[in-house]
Amino acid sequence: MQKVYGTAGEALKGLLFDGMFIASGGFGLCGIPEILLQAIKDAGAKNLTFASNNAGVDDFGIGILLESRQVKKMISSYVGENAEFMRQYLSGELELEFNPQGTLAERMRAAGCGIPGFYTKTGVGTIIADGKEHKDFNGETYILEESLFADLSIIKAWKADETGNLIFRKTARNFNPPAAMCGKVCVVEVEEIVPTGSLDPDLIHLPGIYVHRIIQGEHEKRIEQRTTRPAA
Amino acid sequence: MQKVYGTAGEALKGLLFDGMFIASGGFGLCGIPEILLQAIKDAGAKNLTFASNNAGVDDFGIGILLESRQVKKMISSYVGENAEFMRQYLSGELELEFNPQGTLAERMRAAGCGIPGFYTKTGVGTIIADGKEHKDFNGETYILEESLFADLSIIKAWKADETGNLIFRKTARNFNPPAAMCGKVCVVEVEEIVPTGSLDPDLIHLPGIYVHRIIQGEHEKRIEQRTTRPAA
Amino acid sequence: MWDRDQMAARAAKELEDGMYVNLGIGIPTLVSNYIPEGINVTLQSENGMLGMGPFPLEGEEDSDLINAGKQTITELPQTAYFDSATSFGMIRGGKIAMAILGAMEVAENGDLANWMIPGKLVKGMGGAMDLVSGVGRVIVVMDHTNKHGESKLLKECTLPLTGKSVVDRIITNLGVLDVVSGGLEIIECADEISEQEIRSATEAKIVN
Amino acid sequence: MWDRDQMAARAAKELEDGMYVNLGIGIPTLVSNYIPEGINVTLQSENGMLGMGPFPLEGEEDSDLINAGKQTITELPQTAYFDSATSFGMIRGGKIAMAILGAMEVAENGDLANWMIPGKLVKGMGGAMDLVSGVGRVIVVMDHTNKHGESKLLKECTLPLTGKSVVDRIITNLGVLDVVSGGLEIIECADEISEQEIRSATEAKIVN
Repeated sequence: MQKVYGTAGEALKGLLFDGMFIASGGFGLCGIPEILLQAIKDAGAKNLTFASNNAGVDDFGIGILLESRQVKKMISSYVGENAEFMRQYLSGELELEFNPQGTLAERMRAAGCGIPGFYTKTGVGTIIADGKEHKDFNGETYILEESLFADLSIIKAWKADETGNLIFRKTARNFNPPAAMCGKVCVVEVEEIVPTGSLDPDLIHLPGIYVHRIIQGEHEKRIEQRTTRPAA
Repeated sequence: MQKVYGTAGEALKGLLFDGMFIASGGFGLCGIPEILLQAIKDAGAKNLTFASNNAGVDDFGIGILLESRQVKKMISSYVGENAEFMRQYLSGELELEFNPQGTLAERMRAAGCGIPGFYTKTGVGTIIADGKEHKDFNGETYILEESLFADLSIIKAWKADETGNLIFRKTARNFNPPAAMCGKVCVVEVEEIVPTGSLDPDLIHLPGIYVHRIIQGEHEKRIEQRTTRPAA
Repeated sequence: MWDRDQMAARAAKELEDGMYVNLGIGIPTLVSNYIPEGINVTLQSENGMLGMGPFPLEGEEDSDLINAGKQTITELPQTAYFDSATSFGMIRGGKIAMAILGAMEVAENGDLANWMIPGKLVKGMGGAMDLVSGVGRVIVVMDHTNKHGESKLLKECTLPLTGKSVVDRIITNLGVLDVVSGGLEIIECADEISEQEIRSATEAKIVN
Repeated sequence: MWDRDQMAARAAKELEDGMYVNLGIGIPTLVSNYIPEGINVTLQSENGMLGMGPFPLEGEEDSDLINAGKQTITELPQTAYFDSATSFGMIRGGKIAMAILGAMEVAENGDLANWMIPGKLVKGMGGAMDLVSGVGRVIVVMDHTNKHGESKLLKECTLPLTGKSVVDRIITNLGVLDVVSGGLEIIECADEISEQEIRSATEAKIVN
């Protein structure tokens, strides 16, 4: 079975529909599936719900889908970088469900692992806990969080082999593995596809079983906050 | 802070007590903390509860602690290889809590991740579900499994750096990472301690934050079932 | 009537290209010998491996490389290793398309018993409960009757269950049956076996 | 009175050798400049890194290597990378010994508010709720009063909470206070600040 596709448009063919729920990897602009996001914009699917830690910036990442009004709802932990987001949210055009960052990551991972719900202390006593089941374990109170089962996962990795085994690079790993796990189908964009057998089996970050379609492409990999120290 | 210890006895000093709960890595005889198990036998701690997928064989692995009557209870998924285990169990000397293998692994991982309980389909409608809370999600029934918080984790890795970053080799990884996560303290035995900085940060299987004490030692690494194919 | 190898060969026809599959111990293990030409499947070993290869040549056994039956095995170019929580995460999360397993009893509603005989030695369920509740499709391969000639396809299981309503298809020495609404449906008869012979060897309700 | 750097230096005294620590944005970030001689701490960046190094030299920025504030950083010899589920697994599982965070308000029972001002722009809690409910010890570093001169150490928080009864110690420009049974306890006064000055700048109940 061939997992490698020529273009992002081909890789997404037949997978997109209006109103669908997409989980996306990335943290800030680091490790985001920038090529696939552009292809979703080009395809024009509407009323999308995205689970993604951030919402990109105005002209990059998920921001481009906000600008084109393709997003109905975001499930995120932090959206502070995006002025267009704020505008649409405050005007009521966009729904927003804030999740604590760890809760968001765990809800993705849990969905991929067949766990529909789990208990956590995070958010107990805050507005995050409103309406959620509370339960005591060993004298402490926890809340029930339900998992995020997505229609589609889009992620970005560094390298893939032809069977979809993936490796990530530095902090660009972030939400990509849990996001990959929670979708019915997972499409990945990589910087390089290498021949099967050239990755060390002990050093695969995400096994190919989670990956259905792969494209290779050129990545801008924009830096959000370029910070440096003076030479000593 | 020094994590490297000279011997297994030194590494376990102050950590053992009668009646304690120990989580152990390994699958069958593969990737088991054989040196630390011997040191626990030598130290003589009694009435131990072990969470371990298997119970070793009569003269190797946890089997040596069964032979010396140091084990009160096993939490395992499969104990078929061990005749002494069966004898003690059938005579009522040993308690046994069977866990489905995935439930056991997830109960360990969950404890390490601050999740006191999670829902799973595994075991629904079987004796495993008796007495457990049942709950429906999206029209399907799941049971609540509670996490395993251990007093001590003992695991085996291939290499460690001096800060406890670990890498495992092939299928000897198995239960070692989840077992490492669920203990208050984790002691690891490795085949080789390498200088900090010599492991690729992208390729660490278990970060040193989970590892408190490290020993290097000679491993027998016994093979349980030596199977081969004829040369073509 | 099919022998063990013919049952394994029949089970191998269930495989589709690109599938990730878990094979149980016994006859299911033989299925890997009969994977059809042009069909590429990846075998999972639930102790933490995708892409399980054959047994090693003598002298090439590696104590760090075993399958779920604790036998020495080898790796393949597409192999990936991972820990047990991840391994059962993918099993329980439905990422494994199919499990082919042995059984002691199957009931007409798809209940499966294959891990425990009360009063006899109890070895444990290992990963069986996770597999049958998690994978996409569960195929049972077993003899149609036990050594006393009694049907292993029952109205209700008598042994403790491994999973409730989990079996999709049963491949026996007599033929192939599917678990459908109301009972079992005969899909195929083994060589020189008639539907009538399957019916008379089966306690479970047959609906066709 | 302490300035930002003195507050960071005071917070750095909380660090113990071998600790794994998470530093928030703002003054807490400065803490890494004041780690005492002989004390080895490992900084976690919750986007998936242990062993966070300083900012890179100009020209050595790597778009794949950022901290939780999205700033370019560097790695160290002991660095390990991992995914976000693992990262928050270690935070929520109590493996991080300490978090040093900024705050808008702290209540006398340890309630913390630092993520949201209703009616104003809402950016999100990021990892703050996970950190305060998961790590071993939560140290807040903040000015004692807001720009209107009103106490930020309150009987009850007025803003939506980040966590309930989660703060252990508060380091302000006026001194150090612990959350204890019944209220706050003054532990230390900043240079040239008296206990009386702390009391009169504090709405929360002080128990000593």
